[in-house]
Amino acid sequence: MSEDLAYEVLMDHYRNPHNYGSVKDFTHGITEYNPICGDTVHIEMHISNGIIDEIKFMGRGCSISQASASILTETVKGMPAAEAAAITDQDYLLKLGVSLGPAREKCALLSLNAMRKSLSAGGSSDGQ
Amino acid sequence: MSEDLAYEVLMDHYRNPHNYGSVKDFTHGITEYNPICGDTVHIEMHISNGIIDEIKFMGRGCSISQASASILTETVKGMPAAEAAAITDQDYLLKLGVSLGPAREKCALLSLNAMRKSLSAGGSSDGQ
Amino acid sequence: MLDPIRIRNDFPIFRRMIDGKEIIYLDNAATTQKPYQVVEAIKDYYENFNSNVHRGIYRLSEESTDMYERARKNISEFIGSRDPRSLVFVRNTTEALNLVASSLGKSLASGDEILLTEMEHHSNIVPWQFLKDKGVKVQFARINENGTLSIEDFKSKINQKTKIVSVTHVSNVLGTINDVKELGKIAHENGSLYVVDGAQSVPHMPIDVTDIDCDFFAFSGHKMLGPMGIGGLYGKIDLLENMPPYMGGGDMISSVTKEGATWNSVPHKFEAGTPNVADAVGLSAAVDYLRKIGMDEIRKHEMDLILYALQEEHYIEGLRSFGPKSIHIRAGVYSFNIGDIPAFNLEKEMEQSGVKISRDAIHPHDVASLINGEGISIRSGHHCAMPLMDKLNVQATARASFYLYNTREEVDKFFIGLNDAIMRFRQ
Amino acid sequence: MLDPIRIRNDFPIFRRMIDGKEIIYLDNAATTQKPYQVVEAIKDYYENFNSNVHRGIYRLSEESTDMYERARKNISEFIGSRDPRSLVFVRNTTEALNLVASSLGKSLASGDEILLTEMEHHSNIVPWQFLKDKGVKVQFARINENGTLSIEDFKSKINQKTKIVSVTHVSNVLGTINDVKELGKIAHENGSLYVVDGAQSVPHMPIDVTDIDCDFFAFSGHKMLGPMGIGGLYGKIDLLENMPPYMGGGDMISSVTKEGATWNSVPHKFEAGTPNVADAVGLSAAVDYLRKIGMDEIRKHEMDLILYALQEEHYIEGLRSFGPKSIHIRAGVYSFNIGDIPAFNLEKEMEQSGVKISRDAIHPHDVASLINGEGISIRSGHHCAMPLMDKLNVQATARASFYLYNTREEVDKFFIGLNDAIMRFRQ
Ligand SMILES: Cc1ncc(COP(=O)(O)O)c(C=O)c1O
Ligand SMILES: Cc1ncc(COP(=O)(O)O)c(C=O)c1O
Repeated sequence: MSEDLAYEVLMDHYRNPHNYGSVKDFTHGITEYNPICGDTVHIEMHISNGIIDEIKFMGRGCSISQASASILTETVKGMPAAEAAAITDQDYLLKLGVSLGPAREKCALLSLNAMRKSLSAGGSSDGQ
Repeated sequence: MSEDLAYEVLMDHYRNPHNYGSVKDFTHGITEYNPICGDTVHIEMHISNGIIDEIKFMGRGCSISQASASILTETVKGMPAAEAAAITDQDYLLKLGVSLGPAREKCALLSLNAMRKSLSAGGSSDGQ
Repeated sequence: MLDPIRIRNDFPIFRRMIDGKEIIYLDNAATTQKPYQVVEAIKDYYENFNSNVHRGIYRLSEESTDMYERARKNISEFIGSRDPRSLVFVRNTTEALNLVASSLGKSLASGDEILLTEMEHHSNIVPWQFLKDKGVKVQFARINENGTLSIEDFKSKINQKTKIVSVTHVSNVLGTINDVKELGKIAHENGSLYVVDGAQSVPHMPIDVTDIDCDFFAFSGHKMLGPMGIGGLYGKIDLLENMPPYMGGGDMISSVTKEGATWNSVPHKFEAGTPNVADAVGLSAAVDYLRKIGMDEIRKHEMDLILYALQEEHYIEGLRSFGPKSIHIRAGVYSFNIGDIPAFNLEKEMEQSGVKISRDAIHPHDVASLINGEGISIRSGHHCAMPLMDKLNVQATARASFYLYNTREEVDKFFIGLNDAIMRFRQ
Repeated sequence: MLDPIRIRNDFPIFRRMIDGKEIIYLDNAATTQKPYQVVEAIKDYYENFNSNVHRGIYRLSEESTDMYERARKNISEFIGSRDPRSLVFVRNTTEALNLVASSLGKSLASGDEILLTEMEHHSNIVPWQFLKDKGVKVQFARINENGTLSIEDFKSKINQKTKIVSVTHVSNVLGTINDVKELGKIAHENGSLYVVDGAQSVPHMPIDVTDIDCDFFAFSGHKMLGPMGIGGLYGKIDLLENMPPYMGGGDMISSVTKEGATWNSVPHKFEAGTPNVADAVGLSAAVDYLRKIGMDEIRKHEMDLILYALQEEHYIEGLRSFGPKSIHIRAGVYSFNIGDIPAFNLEKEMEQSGVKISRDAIHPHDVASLINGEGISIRSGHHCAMPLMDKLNVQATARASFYLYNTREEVDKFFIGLNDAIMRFRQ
């Protein structure tokens, strides 16, 4: 995928986010926040038998942070939680396919970090 | 007085301080201390009718600080307190007649500052 | 008239090209660029005079001490102080305000109040909030719709319990210039101590702390062409003399025993440890530079730039800018957004279940990022003023802020770049 | 072998002549000279990258942030830390120790004890004494006649109430190198937190904080060829994470509302306000310089110089030097006096009524002043260690302290100058 195309995909996710909203009876929920810029993502997942069978997000922030959250939900839905937790920053940035400066990389990784944190914290119904 | 001669006078005062000791029934007493180097002078004066009729010092420190204290006692003994209090730093440095660096000037002025402080604080028998 | 083109020649960084483009630096409220005179002063200090101050009686140390104290005198005069002892060297505004809050805070008691405003920088909020542990209350005077301080609200929140009033001279988001002299009168009539955060004023306009009659005044060197790592806290001598010290260590003591210590005289009491002599000397060179250009001239120049920006902004569709429109109470700080993007609130979001943001809105980070592609440096974010963001009901803003080396041409390029960015984003 | 003559070429200040004489700089325990590489790094930063860090998404700010964080990594590795987040940038050792004392102090209660030693610098005394207000007791482990720490006394003063042990790695007066690894074991076995003042060790020998296993480690950039205005506090991550912040303001918060604030992650939680990026970059260049020479080599070189000094001192009549004679536990710090001049004590003086000081004694200020006439810079005074002066029963000492650019020839000149000074004084 060319960089231009990747960027278009990103912008498309920003304009039309996938899986935006709330998961009924979610087992994992987290709100993450970048103190430097204020970008926020809230993620809810339903995991059973170690599989992420449902994941949705809500949030507010720049195009990169929100598009990336949308792409993340697409990526890990149906995946074993352990596999999702093992996605590295680098893997994920490669997947997004656009070269971002270090500051924007933080935006792109916000949702991934949130998901990882939530997975490693174990199940919790506290979505706040 | 040449600078060399002035320096010799100073060293002579250091080796043989004048008016070293305590004033019985002193009316003004003060201990001053240079926090940067630890040089100390303690001055006791007896003032009556506005005249410094007796002044002695004790102390410890470098040659400049102690010699200068000795010279100061010589200088102001018998002087009206108001006149002694009016001696400026510059006057006094000129009187000493040696050119000192800024750090050593502080040594030279320690006793003058002590005396001024004591005079402006008014009579006190607290020599500590 | 100040000539920004000639001034730019003194700033080596403007010779740098980024991706073939000249640097248009519009983030001066965050930090400013340095003329070669400042960097040379630091270099000269290190290469010819470097040594520790105050304690040495060899030549280098005497010279170093002399340079440090002359810097103090020069900088203190620049802000209108009559006595160099009133200037304590600190790292930056943040340290200055922490010093004041911590030291004055020691004599506050439960129920005492501190009055701030809604437009404060975190540096002038968090140090006071630390005192909440003691039961001290922190109040915020409201701002008006137009970005000015509500004097009525300020007056209504000051009372006998208000021990300290601390106010920013110029808002780093709105550009609002507060009438700090007038606020000081109100504070003093009320018997409150009065602190002014001058981080955004000293660099940009003539300052006279004696005329303002503030008790304390804080500023940062790096925002006024000076080096990072140095700033100032002005305080009235009698107050400084009666305050407990902040940090303990070398130079700030008169004597130390195993049992306890006594303090050195002001300002040394507040300068613990080896001071940053090189950067004090650098800041003094910055002050010389500013004085030569003239603070009145700098203020006029920035009035012109903000006036121009407030005219040109009308050509940008969907742009909303913040802060007062009158340039007489407005510094060269220009915050704006393209469309409204309110802060995220989970509960509200759940109710509405869906993104309710206008398609035309562009997040300030996207604005800053796109415009960076044109070589233009602006900032986006909460600008360390989150309570103000809440008040404005935005998550963040984009901000361009001007200084003496900026030009109308750059303002033009900024708006052209902004327009292009919007086009590209919406395409 | 380290070649001090070649090294000197990197230090522009040594080209300066004072009154026609070369500079013999022997005040390295106070501050060190800077190689051009350090000054150039600062200059390069200001001329090509200067901007505020962490918050900007334009190019300069990204580069600046990257340089700042790379400096953190480089410096943290230099002291043996495995994680850059463990390094908090501060102004100097004094600020580092104040930060630790203040932050840890918040959880201390009346009756708790802190154990120091008699050879501490004021920076490692006064911040702890500040906690006396809370009823915390400060204890001092005694030193032996030979200037080493009395381990027996140290052990006898550590007990269940001892919450914190804070010890200097190297004494800035005696040159004593404490066995900080061993002391740390004792502290940790006792359940105490363990702080090391590394101001005089990092510059002069290989340091591995992980091996020492200290909880905190403080140092100053200006004492290790780096710029003034920057230093470091190493802390174990889990401890730093659980400590309350020190200063409040920008960058150290996660969020701020009118009601209160939450904190950013470590190390940012402890770095309020605009950091001193330029000097962090300068210190990183100093670390590169030191690493290239090799800390083992530097230590060996200084062992040679102190060995030489301890040999040559016998030629000076009336000289008494302080500190251990074994170079294996001795850094390149050489304190001495010419004859005994005890501290002033009014009561004793009254009893004796007269000056009882040997005619041959020369006050250390006179020594430093006379020797300055030969272009030799040494220090005299209490060296910010007044309790140690009391212990040694002196008012002050003279001190020569060495670094990588000093030579045996300079030590020769120092003793010759000293001899001349004594002659001139006594004539
Ligand atoms: C052992 C020791 N600790 C602390 C300090 C304080 O260092 P700074 O003045 O850089 O804070 C010094 C140096 O003066 C020192 O020698
Ligand atoms: C109004 C105001 N106050 C305080 C500060 C804090 O300044 P510094 O980061 O230099 O401490 C700033 C700048 O960031 C500011 O704009």
